[in-house]
Amino acid sequence: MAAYIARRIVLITLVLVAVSILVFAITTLLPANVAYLILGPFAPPEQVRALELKLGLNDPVWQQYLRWAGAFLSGDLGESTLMNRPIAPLLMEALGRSLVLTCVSFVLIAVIGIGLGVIAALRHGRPPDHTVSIATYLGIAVPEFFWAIVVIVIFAAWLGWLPASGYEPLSAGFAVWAKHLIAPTLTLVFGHLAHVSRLTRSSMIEVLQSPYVTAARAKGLPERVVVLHHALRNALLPSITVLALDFGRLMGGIVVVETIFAYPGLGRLVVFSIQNRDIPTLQAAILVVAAIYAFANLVADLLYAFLNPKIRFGRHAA
Amino acid sequence: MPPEGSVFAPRKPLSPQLKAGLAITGAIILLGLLAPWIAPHPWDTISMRTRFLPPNATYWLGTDEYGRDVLSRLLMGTRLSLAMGVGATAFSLAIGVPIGLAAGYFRGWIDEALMRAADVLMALPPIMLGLLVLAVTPPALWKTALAVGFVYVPQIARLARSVTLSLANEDFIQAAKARAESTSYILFREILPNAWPPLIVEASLRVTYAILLGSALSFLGLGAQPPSSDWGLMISEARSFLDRAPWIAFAPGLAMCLLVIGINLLGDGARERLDPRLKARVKA
Amino acid sequence: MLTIENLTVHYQVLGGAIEALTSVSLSATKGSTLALVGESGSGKSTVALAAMGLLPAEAKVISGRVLLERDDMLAMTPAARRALRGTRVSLVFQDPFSVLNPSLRIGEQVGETLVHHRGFSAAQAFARAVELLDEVGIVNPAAVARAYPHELSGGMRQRALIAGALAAEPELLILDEPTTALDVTIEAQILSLLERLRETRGLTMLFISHNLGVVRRIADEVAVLYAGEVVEQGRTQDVLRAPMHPYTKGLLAAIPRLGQKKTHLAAIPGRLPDLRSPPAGCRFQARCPFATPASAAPQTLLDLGERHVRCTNAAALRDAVWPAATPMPPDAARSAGETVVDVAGLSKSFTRSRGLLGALMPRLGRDELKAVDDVSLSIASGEVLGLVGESGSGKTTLGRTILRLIEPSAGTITIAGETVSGRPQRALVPMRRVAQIVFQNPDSSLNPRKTVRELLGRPIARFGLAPSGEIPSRINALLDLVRLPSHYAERYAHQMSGGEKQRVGIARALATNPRFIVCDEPVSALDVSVQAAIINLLADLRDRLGVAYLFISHDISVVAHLADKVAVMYRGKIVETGASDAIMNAPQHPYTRRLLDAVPRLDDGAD
Amino acid sequence: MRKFLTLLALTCALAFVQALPSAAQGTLRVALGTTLSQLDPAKTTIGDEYVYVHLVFNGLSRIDPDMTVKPDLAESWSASDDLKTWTFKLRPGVKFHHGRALDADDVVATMKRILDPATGSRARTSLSMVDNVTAIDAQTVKFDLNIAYAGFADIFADRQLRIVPKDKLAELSTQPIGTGPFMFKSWSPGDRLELIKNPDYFEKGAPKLDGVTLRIVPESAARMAALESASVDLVWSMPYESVEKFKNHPNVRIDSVSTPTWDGVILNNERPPFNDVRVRQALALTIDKAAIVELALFGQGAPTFSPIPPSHPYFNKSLKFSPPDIAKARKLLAEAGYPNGFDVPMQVPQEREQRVRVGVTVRDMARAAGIRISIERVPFASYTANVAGKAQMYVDGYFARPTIDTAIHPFYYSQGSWNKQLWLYKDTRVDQLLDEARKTNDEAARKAIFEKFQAIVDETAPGIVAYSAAHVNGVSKKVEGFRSTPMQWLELKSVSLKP
Repeated sequence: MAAYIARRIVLITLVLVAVSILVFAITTLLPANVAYLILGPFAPPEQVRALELKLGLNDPVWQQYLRWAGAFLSGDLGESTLMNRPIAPLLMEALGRSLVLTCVSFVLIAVIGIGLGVIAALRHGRPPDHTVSIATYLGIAVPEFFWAIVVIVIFAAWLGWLPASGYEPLSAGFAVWAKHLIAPTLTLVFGHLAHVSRLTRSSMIEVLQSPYVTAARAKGLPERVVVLHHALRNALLPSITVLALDFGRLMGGIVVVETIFAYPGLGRLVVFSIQNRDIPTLQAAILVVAAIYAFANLVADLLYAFLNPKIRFGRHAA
Repeated sequence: MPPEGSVFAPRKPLSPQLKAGLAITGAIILLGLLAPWIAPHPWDTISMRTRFLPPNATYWLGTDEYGRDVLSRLLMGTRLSLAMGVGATAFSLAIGVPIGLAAGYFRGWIDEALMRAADVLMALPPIMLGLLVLAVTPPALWKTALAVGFVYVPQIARLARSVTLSLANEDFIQAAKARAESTSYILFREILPNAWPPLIVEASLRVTYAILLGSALSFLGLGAQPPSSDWGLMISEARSFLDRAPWIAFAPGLAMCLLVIGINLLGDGARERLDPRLKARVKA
Repeated sequence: MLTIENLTVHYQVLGGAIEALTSVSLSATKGSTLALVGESGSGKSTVALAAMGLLPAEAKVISGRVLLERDDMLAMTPAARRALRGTRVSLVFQDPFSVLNPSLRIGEQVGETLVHHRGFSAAQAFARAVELLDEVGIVNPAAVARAYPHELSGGMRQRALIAGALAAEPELLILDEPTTALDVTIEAQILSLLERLRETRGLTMLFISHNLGVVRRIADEVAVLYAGEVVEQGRTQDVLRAPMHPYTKGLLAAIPRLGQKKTHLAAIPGRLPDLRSPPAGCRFQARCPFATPASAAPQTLLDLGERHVRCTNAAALRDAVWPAATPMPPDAARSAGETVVDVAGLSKSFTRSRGLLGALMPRLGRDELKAVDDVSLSIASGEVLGLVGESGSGKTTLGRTILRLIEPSAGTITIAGETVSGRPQRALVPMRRVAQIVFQNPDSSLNPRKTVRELLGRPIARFGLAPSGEIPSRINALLDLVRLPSHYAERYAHQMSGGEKQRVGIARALATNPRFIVCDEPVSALDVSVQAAIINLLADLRDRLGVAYLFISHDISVVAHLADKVAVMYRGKIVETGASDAIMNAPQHPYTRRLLDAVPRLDDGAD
Repeated sequence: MRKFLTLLALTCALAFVQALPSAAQGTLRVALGTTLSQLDPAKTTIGDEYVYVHLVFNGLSRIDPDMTVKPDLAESWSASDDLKTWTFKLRPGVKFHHGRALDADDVVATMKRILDPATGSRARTSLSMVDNVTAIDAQTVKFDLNIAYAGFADIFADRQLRIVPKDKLAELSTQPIGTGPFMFKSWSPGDRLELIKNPDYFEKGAPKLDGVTLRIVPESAARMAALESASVDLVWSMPYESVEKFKNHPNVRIDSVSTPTWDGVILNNERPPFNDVRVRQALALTIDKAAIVELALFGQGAPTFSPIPPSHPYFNKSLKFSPPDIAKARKLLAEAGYPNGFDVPMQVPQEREQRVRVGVTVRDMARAAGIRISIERVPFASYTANVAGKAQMYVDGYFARPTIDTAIHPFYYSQGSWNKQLWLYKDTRVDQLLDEARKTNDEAARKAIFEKFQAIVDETAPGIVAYSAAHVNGVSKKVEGFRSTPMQWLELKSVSLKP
């Protein structure tokens, strides 16, 4: 098991290195001149050239990459060309807020999605099943930004129950903090329920038809035991993989949702730095997202292994 | 577990799910194809006098902030949304399927290399990867389609790989090897025809992902450009008027909803019909 | 103890209903074993599920009662039925690999009926489970109780399942093909266990099987099921020795028996009727050589004293013999010709490297498995070498390694005078023409997207064996050779039955005019009646074309029937080889003897 | 489960109760649409940044909402007769937020910094006439100009020229310090900028508020919802499409002012096809400016010929907005060698909705004459880098300038600093007129000059200046004493909040 985790961490590191190269490569293609961006549009050309030289922007790309990677590894994430501030604290702040948003949404997605999936499977082909299907389809059938606006118009403008946007730190009080989370969370959850619930539904249906569930029924076990003890556990295994993917999707979902709800997290930072060609910030932010994504997958795999004795104990036959 | 009946059973009738999916998707495709002929008004001509009209006998779905007919725009936009979804998916199939075939068939280091490369692309949420790719060039709808297609290449490749892996163990592949068939014959004549059904099912669902991702990118300013009547752009432009003229946003919103649900029904229904045990999508 | 009366079950499917069981009546007296025999599609598993009240939602009981003593399982409330399951009647399923919950410990699964029916605590139940595992002959039961299903072998899983079925001390045990998935030696052990348990616990058993040999060993009474109807029922010994219903006669005639070889097996032509609209008269009528106009009328189960037979003509047919198939006349005089295949010192070991990291860091674990270990053999033209062994012995690997479908680790292979080991794959084209393969699973061996014409035409075109204009006639000739009508050329795999698909597989192998064919378990996926026809076909082709076979099978009776020479394989090595008769009659190696002893026989055999 | 629900209900209830008093007494909450990318006033470029600059910093002079120039940090000023030497006397007793008193060296340091090309301030061009700046004594600063410039003192009201402390230059982008009514407290990029009252502000009694919070809310629907639900008190530069909605709102009023701020289609006068005046005229002939005002601004503005707004005394009332003449436009195009029209891309700034609408409208109008425009949305942030002064045709707009000269001269003078970033327009008649205007102090003469100027640019059409837009703020009725200013920053010195 330890060897497995070690192997996975080495792989993740390799993937992250490759992602950093990819991101670096794409960002060097961006139609923007870093020196120009730092100095502003009114800087004279000779100044721009001098700074380019100083920053090594005329060096071969791989040299630039190594320099950047080296600094990154030593904890120096560089300075935002646009905001003239060190990136690290900026990023950490945004990351913290995004993690709160994604984790709360994720837990809700997992609990509600699995719950709905199980209900639909148990009532397979009957009204509750169809209701769940339609509701979750609606969530994925319309882009998140549409629902986000609907949430704003209904809950903030018409009903006035929720703040329309923004973020309040926890120091402003738990209730205020929580209230600002509700609308973006609602949007994210609604937009991401379908995958988990549909998968849970189909794997639950399949497991309920599996020979070992028939065998459990043949033993005369109460239906509650059959469903919860025998079926659910195995039915959840594929859901875990999908939940990990969903965590990644959430990291994508925050791009739109944070932009609309003016939630100052990682997603907005990415959009902002792309739109403003703030390349050092962009590189750092994207890498952080990739790392979170990768580790979410690792956690899912470990959880999967933990719940699945076949992987947990290897293949040695007694 | 009903016993196997005669092998000459008549073809299974279509499930209601599949019928509904076919009807919805077919109707939308048909409307999209006929749009230039059936659209009642020009889709992009500004008219000062007809702004913000609610749905009425002349403008069935009302008019927008430029006085343009929402129904005509919606119909013309059908083509763009479908082209976006289908184009992106075709691109990801064209790239992803050969990669998946190669990885699944050759195994070994080719597999490792291709799948790790896929991991790299999959380490970023699709929308961020799309943003990055599109930030490099001036926006255009076809570029968005390509970018969205590119983003989904690894997932298609993974699915093609897992299908290929299971097919490569089938005895008919051994039979082909036993008559010294070339690798390309085995890949494209023996494996690919059998890999299509799950791939097509998956691809049909990808079309909806592509439409949604494309519209999200449109929303962020990359992709369709005004006065295009791409659904995503329509929704995103109309959102400022949601409380004043909700029909402008709801018409494309509902249309997109219908299309996505139709395609999903179609894909799910087709999957169950083709092979009830097919669960490759989960792994993809 | 168990009485099934007039049970009729339909399955609702899209476009109609399948009449899975029609007026089935059975009874097993206390302490006896009733066997239910039938081929696939006969409805025997439905009987088991119906008896437990576990029919799936799409099944509908049209009529009938299932009485446990005097309690009707079908009429009682679900709760009452659930209370009976596991306590008075238990079910042991066919496939021990999928019946155990993969994520629960064996001990828990064995003991859980005690928790829910007998009020045991989890710990008490677990302790009792260890005792039960011990009772069913599991060594180190305490450790096994803590294990998960995937850590056990098939035989151990089946024992654990039996232990679980017995936990709450039921009176009736229903066993649905309990040994089908197991190797023959394991099967023998499980049968012994069941016999012992029946005596020690006084169990009543309903034993469902397709294997008449197994049934003969374990059952007092046997009921033969065909197309959802009981066609014959009586004392096991009587039915097997003197079958009265034509179907039973055919079934018995189709089974190859150790010690009775060289004659053609009888085969039952045709296939099951469509159960969506079964014929009104005798359901076997279309396949029956004894059918008379009276067969078209509805048949009832005639009571002939000790025996019940569903055939109007039963009395008249009491002594009739199922007609034997006529062999094909050989084309050329069969002579032990020159050696076609010669294999010396062949080995194949598999190393499991672990992906990219495994390649980077080879020390991070590699398993080595010797699947084929220093094997030598030779086959002459027109000769059949039977290769016997249990699962995992390396039979299939050996067959494929000889054809270079798997790359050998060591050894030389010579086919038709050409050394094929050590050559690059692209230099193997000549060998590929002369050496072909027939596979076990007809579903997997035919590309489902191709018609028979494409399947058979491709090898001919690939090797340029005929100008394209002649290919259609060659395909017709091939279909004729495997006794399929020529219109089958336009069919896809899913439009044919298992036996027909296997014929196409054979025709495909023959398309290149090979001199050597590896037959890799070609009949083990088929029902007995179909199996006989394929064996006959293979024998005919050998005689007619002088092809050499490596005939791989786990079924010693089949091998003994067809093979000239036999090689017994055990853990990658060939432990004994020799003339077929010699090995069957005087096995030398202890493993061969164990194998032969374990085979369930239909009669007492020659020895 | 019940426990959980109770807890949830409790949490929600608490949230609502707390929401009301969270409108902290005396702190005005303002919603802005775009995040600030610069805190250093010399480097600011966008309106949202100017809002902050105006609250934290002062210039030597200031422009009040009635567009009159008043002394601010300078108590008074005087010019030499040749209008080439200007002396400013600083207001005594002004303190920076860190407690140090303002002196002449701060002014010199501020100006030198802006004049240093390395700073990269866009205001450097505004000071291009300055040869030298020196501190005469602690309270007096002298500017030596290389040309005569009558409106020199007015320039200092502009946004980037605000005075910063010489000892805190390095911290300007992180911990900015000024002399303004509000002091910087904290900045969370993309989220909010918090300002608190400057108790030592030199105008007695000001400010009245305890502080100002600038919230960044890019999504306009969210800004509107926030205003409606009273989670902000003021939406700066309200989107024009939302004005309608608040016309009769119980808690919100619309505060609108007409401004010299203009939007228009910029044509590159040096690149084909718009290097040909006939093509530019043809395009102009397709345009219906009144319709653009209606479609792009929902009526919140007025058509104009140049950056001089119709409300300005210099506006040329004798010129007419002629209705579109497609036949003539086609004829001109044919003469210029485009009988079948032509295709041209047009960039529009993605986040500026009304400018996108200008683009869509112009596209539709120009189509009639065969000018086929394809629109490309570009992030506003990359506009200056990739579009301005380079593209053939794009939509842009400019905020009000302190004076007519600063609003016209840099944009239309052939060597003008903005001209190079814009349409690269060159007309000797215009150059002469603008030179003349700078030397003239006589109002009537200046009016005549600028009326003539408007006629020339209307005829030669360097671009389509579509309208002067109104500046609209959505204001909660709790806010007292607020008035929108044509300069489009926020005057909050005398604003207070009703409890």
